[in-house]
Amino acid sequence: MSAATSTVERERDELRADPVLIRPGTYAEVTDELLRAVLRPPRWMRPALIVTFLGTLYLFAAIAYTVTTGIGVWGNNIPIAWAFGITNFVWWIGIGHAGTFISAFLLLLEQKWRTSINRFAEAMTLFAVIQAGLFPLLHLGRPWFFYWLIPYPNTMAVWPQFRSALAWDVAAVFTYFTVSLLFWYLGLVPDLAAMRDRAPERWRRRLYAIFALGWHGSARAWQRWRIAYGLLGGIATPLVVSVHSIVSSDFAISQLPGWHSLVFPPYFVAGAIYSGFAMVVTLMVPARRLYRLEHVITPRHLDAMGKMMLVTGWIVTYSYAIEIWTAWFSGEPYEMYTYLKMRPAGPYAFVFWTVIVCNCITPQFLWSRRIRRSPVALWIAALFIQIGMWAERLMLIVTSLAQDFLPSSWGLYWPTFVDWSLLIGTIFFFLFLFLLFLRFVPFIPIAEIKELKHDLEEEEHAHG
Amino acid sequence: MADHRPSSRTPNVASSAPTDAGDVRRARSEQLAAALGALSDPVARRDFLTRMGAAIALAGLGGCTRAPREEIVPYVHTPVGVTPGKARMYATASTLDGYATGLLVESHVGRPTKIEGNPLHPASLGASGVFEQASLLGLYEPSRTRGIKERRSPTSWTHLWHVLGASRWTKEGGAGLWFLLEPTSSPTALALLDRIRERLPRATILFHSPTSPRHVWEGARIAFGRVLEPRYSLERADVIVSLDADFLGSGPAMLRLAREFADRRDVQGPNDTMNRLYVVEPLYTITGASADHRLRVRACDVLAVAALLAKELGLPKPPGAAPPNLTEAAVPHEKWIAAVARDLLAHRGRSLVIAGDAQPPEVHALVHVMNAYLGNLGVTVTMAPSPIAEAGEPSHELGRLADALGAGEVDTLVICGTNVAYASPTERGLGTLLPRAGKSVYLGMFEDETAELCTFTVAQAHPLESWGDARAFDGTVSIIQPLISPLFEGRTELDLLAPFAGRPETSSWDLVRERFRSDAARGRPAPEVERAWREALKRGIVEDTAIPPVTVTLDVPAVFDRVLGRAKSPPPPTPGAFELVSRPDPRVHDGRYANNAWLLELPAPITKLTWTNAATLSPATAAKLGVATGDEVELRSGVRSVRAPVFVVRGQADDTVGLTLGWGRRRGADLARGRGADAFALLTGPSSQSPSVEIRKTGAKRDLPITQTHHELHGRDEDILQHATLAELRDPGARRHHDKKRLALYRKEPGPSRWQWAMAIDLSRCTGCGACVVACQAENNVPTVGPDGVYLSREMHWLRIDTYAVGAPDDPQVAVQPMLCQHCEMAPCEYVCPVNATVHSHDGLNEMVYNRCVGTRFCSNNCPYKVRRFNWFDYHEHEPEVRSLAHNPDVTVRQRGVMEKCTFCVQRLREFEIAADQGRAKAPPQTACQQTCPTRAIVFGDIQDEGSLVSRLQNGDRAYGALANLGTEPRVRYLARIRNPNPELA
Amino acid sequence: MADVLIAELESPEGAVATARRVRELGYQRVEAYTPFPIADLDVALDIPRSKIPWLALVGGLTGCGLALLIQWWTNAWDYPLNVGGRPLGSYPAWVPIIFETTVLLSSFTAFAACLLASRLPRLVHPVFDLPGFERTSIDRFWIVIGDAFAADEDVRAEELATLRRELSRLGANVIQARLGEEVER
Amino acid sequence: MNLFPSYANQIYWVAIGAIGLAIVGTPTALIVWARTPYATGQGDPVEQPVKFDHRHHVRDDAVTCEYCHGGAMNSPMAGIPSTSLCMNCHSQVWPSSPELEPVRRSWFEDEPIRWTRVNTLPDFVFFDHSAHTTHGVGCVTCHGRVDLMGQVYQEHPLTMRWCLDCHREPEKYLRPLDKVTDMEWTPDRPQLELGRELRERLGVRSLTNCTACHR
Repeated sequence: MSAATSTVERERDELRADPVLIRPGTYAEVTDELLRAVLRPPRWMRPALIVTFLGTLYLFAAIAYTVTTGIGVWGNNIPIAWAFGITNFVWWIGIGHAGTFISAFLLLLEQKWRTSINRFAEAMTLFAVIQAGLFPLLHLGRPWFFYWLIPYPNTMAVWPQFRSALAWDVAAVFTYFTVSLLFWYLGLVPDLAAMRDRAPERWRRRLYAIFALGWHGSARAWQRWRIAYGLLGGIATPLVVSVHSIVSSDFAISQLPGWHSLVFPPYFVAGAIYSGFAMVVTLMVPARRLYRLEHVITPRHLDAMGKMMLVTGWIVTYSYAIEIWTAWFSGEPYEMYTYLKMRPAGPYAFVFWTVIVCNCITPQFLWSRRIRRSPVALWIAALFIQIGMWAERLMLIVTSLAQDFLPSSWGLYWPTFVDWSLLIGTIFFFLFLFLLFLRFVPFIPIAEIKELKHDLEEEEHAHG
Repeated sequence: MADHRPSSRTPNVASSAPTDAGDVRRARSEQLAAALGALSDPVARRDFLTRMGAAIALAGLGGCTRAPREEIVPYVHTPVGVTPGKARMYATASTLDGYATGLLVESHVGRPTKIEGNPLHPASLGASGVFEQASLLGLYEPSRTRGIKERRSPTSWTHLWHVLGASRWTKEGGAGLWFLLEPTSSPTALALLDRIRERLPRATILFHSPTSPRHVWEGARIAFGRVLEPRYSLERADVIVSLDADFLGSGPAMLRLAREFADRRDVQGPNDTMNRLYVVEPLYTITGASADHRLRVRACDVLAVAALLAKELGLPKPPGAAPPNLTEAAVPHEKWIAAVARDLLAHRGRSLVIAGDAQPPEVHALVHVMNAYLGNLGVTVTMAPSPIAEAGEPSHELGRLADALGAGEVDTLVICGTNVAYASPTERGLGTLLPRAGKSVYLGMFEDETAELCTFTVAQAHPLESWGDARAFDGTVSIIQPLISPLFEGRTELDLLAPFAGRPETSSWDLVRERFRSDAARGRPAPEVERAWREALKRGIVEDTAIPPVTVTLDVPAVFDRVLGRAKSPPPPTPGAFELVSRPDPRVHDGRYANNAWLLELPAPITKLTWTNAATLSPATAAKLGVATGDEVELRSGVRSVRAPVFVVRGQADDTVGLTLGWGRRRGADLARGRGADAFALLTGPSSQSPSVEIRKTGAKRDLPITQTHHELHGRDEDILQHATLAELRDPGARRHHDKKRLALYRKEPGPSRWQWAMAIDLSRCTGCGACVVACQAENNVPTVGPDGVYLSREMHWLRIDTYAVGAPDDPQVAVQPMLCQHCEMAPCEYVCPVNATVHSHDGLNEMVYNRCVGTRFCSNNCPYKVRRFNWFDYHEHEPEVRSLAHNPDVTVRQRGVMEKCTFCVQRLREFEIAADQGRAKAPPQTACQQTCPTRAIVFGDIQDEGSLVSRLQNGDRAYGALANLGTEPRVRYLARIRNPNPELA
Repeated sequence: MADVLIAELESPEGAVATARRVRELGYQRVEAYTPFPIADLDVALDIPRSKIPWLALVGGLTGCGLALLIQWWTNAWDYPLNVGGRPLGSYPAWVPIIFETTVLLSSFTAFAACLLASRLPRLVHPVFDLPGFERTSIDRFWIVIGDAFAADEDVRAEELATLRRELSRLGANVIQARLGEEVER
Repeated sequence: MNLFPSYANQIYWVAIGAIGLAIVGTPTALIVWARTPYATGQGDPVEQPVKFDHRHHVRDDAVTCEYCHGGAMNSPMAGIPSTSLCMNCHSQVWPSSPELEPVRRSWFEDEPIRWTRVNTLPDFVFFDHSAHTTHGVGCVTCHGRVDLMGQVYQEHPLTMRWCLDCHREPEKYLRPLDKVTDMEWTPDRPQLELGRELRERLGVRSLTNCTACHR
């Protein structure tokens, strides 16, 4: 028996023991079951929508206040000219990384367990990027001139300055949002067609028909779809890596101790995926329970997610360690001050220790298979990681700015009511968009699940 | 594009509405009324439009808004010499406690916009201090009182004189008529007062300022038998000992002394020499910060230090044995004092001992003896009569007025310019006694504590609105000429006194001219006098009016008598009491500037505290009391107490609490009302003894608006603030190589330009007085942000004075460093701006383009010097229209949401360039900070010109770039701070 | 209008087998409609590989060139400004935007090409009128034969019978229907 | 079963096209709009309190530009004449013309005439007239043929792009110093050749750095 066969066999055995799909029915049953969430929404949906909508209104009130009065209503100052706003931006865009990562990267690696959760994760990406996109706009002193960052022939004959990482951000965030949207939508088209063909009322069929773009599922269309989808996945994978690398450049291209660091791009990407997976778990665990989808999102999925968090958690932990070590090894007094004094023992030490506890200690529990497979335990771990990753960004931004080169200019930052409102408001807005998605769109890719079922059965037959 | 907002140029009279503003002698109340009328417009119309504009622009319709139509309002008659768009300079003077400082005032179509020192004036030498710089804002203060009021309701000048004319003193030769004036040196005022005394012989004329140098006068009387003032020649002194004298930070000759002092600190090469300064003081002052050796002792122990110093100098022993307690307090410092004495003795005739104004007369007298003994008298210090009228006379004491008021003998009280109800020790009780006058007239700028108690309030004209004259510390007369008609119908002291002198119809202009003629006319034909008058106005000084020094004879036994007499009756020590040291505040003086936002927001020199004063304590004393910075304490002296926040100052004397005067205002200073604690409440009447107070922690906390909270250098001295001793500078082995060769990725490419602007700042010269900070604020329309803004670290100063503590943690030396945009050639701020809003000019400026800025603030994050400032709100949004008249029309008023920072006064550079291009350039351009700097610590110029001073300094031995190891290639370079410590004390 | 013969199957395997068989029988205009992509059908129906990757490459190269050109023209040529002493042509700093634009345009090209090549988007399509078509997106697998009805009546009848037999043998439910004007290639 | 009638496809395509067009077209339209004379305020004669006719004063009476706008040669501001300057002539010429009533009222009541600004720059732009007029930039170059305007209007867009056009290549517009106020001057040889020579001779710098105008 060759090694290759044994690997395949082992994989198959593993799949059987730990399935990614439990007892699927017929294609029609699978379809109906997955469409049920949309066609017959659960009773909690309406109140949940109302609550999150009110929270969204609150966000827009906070935005209106900020824009009309000035960002002085935030706690920012000189030296800490960036604080919650950019922290939230980096956090949200980091969360937005898991979706595309799961969809694209795992698609390329042909990971079967990805199917059940990819749509979910992609939608999460889009909505997280929307939240993220709010902050670069809002944090501008004069947001009404945001379009000056875009090269267009204006009457001033002045152009953007492309050495700035903020100009890169515009391109990166816009591209990331657009490509994620296209990728998500392309995957969604066949399912919208299924909705069109299965919805009971004519108006609803018509509505879905408009969004299904006339999808008819011919073999030729499917081929193009497969190629295009794979292509987008292939393109999106380096894109994911590039986006957070560019976001990290907002800090890394500066010369501030604590920002000026070559390790930032990979470190940020790992952190982004880390927080993104945590967000997927945060949303998936309740959705799985509420929609009774335990046989589609199986313990195997939870287990895989837990492992991903463990791996990325270790990458992040390693990054922290290497940063501190580099600072010490460099002998550079400013770097040493920031990493060895300011962060662990300065006025914001509690942020640093929150980061260590949430991001480095929490994932160690995921070594345990039992915890990885326990939805509740995993969910709690994910929450800790979310908080930890948010605190990490706050630590990077605020502690580095608070005490830099000249002690005379050192200062402290404390968030205001508006700062908190914007953070909490975006969480509501995100949940609102997400609930809309659950309400109106098949959130588990039906066609792909059916394909998966077919593949699994085929394998079963071949080896059964 | 959609950026049309009111700026420096729209609301004011300069460009769009220069009606008759240029003619300063014309009344312009209608125009001002229009300006003031806009204040009361309850509909925030502009505000609304701005927000609408924002909303429209946000909707992506930025290009759709058209520029609004503006008006152009030309003159009806163009005044002679006025060219709209061009500034003119006028020479005038300002006074403080009666002493004049010569000024040059910039005027844009009749609107004063900037104040500079007059280089020809002996007290200015071209420099100016914080008060002079900030007085511009005082002119446009909207809360100034207006016209004439009787019990707060408007009345008329005629009515006032009708009431006064009916008084009984008119028939009784002035009996019951009392005048309380600010100390004055004005020849015209003196002439008027003489006339009043002639006409009303029984009237009483008194002078009051809480900060008059009474002890100086008295000390001279003890030593020389007559009232004299010392004049110092610091340029001749190799060794200077200050006994609690803040001669660099206060006093009528402070600007001159600072220059003279700094000129002797300027070592360019190892062969240069420098002076040595010893300072003995209780609180930390900028003079102490400039010292080579500083001894912290309680204010009441300075006498002991002086006595011990005298003893160590080997002065002939006074008759009889000195009581042991005379020098007892100084004994722990005997070694230090002995070393100082030896240094002084080694520099006979080239040394100087200076006593502080607040020290008792005995210290002054003893200092005179020491200076005479050291052969300094007549060399480094000369004695001359005071320019102040009746200096040292009883008319400078308030006691008589208090008694007379108490006895009901005052029928009419005329108070001119002195807010006596606030600015006098509360124990004197004038605050309660004033209403006992039959009627009272108060000439004041504000509806303050005194105005509240007086029958009539007459709006006082600002010096920039007044005709007058005044003498400098050395007696040189300056004519005070107005640059603008009174904005608030104000009147001068001369206007108010003239009717008493029987000259009701004579304007102050006539009085000043008349006085000038009668003085200057002695034996000269009229046209020549007229020419002299023009010359005096043009130059800002009247030639040959200085009061020459006198030869003096010292009465040593009298001095020793008084000193011993004082020692025999020491104050009984109160257990648990602390010595209260109250000095004029470096920002609000005695409270008279408490309504000036520039001064209120000016960080106090050592503490960096704004918008309040604080009870300063040494760390040991604070520990003893169990308090820390920000804790509130109650200071109690007898029955009166005040509450103040604690500020712990390292280097302050133990068991001493410092509380500056001028805070805790109750009325008439809207901006400062209730801020800080009123030290006058704790002061005791006439005693020269520091009062003792009890201190109790209240448990409350106060948020202190401080602009700098960290003063440690964390071993970064080499990078940030280089300092060395003279010996180190001279030792080639010890001399450090300041600029190491750095690896650079990019090659510097300065653009092609006739000029390459650069700056050198000499840290050996800088005293940290803060004049540059206010000058910058005035020149560049820098807004104030208020105490809350400062508390949030949002102060807007483009130029700040960084203060670092060097040396022993409990008694550190303070090193100061003006920090402003370094105009880096490899500017880190520039490459991170996504919209090209900050870029580099061909002549080496780091340009900040407000109208292009979208406010990402990345530039500030990447600025290692953190000198960029952000408009978190629209700081000009609620600015009264009259206040906006203070704006420099050559500088953009910044909108909310944009970054700003030092521009090297680019408006001045461009003006110079245009002039140079047209072949009419005069002197090379100066930045505002450079121009005002009393010590010439800031040098600006063209670095391409190898002969320029800035080139020479930048290439000198002491030059270094702050944080230059980051590769920023700053265009500002500092010259390392050099101290000259006594090797014996090192 | 054209008559088509539809073989409706319930499993992907059946669909692949049927398609293969229909092609063996020499039918050219054969199309399959399935609820999910079945790679084997491409082989069975001899569907040539799509050119979308090449188009995406062209789109990406366009984005790459465009980004480089815009950045160079605006920052180094049209308004050259001294920014922090950095060279006017700061090429390394332009890489991120060049990369992002490359990705953006190639993704967009791939997406657009995928839709346009399938004549999408649209609302109306003749195949939607075929009876029971809506189940092809759920659980039915259709093989649609467009040239089953030869022009010659006799040939047609004979061939049809063979075909029907074959299809039935393969487990298909055979439907005859009329397809509207617009026929899939 | 088709859910829509057969013509729905066309509507669908048009709708999708319209959305695409709006995404591309809106910014394009705004970019174009900002350049229209309406947006820049060009060519719109401005109503003034006095019916002052430059044609009459400049062409018929040959009053030079500097007579009234003297600051243009030596000051940042060209200046608007004071009433007294008007009255220099008009106390004798047309002393009772009803058109001149506002001028006389200003003169006798000592109230300034409130003119409306025609060539407006934003407050953050610092334009120095003398810097231009002493370096061979003619009045007409920016203000247009004021001598042919009954009511003065803004001739040029006065956008930064327009300013830069000359600041980048001043030789395209320079003229001899004695022709600065000449409204009708045309170069007697190729402008570029003349311009280059004048640029050299007058030391005209091409200033495109920001603080040349924004301070």
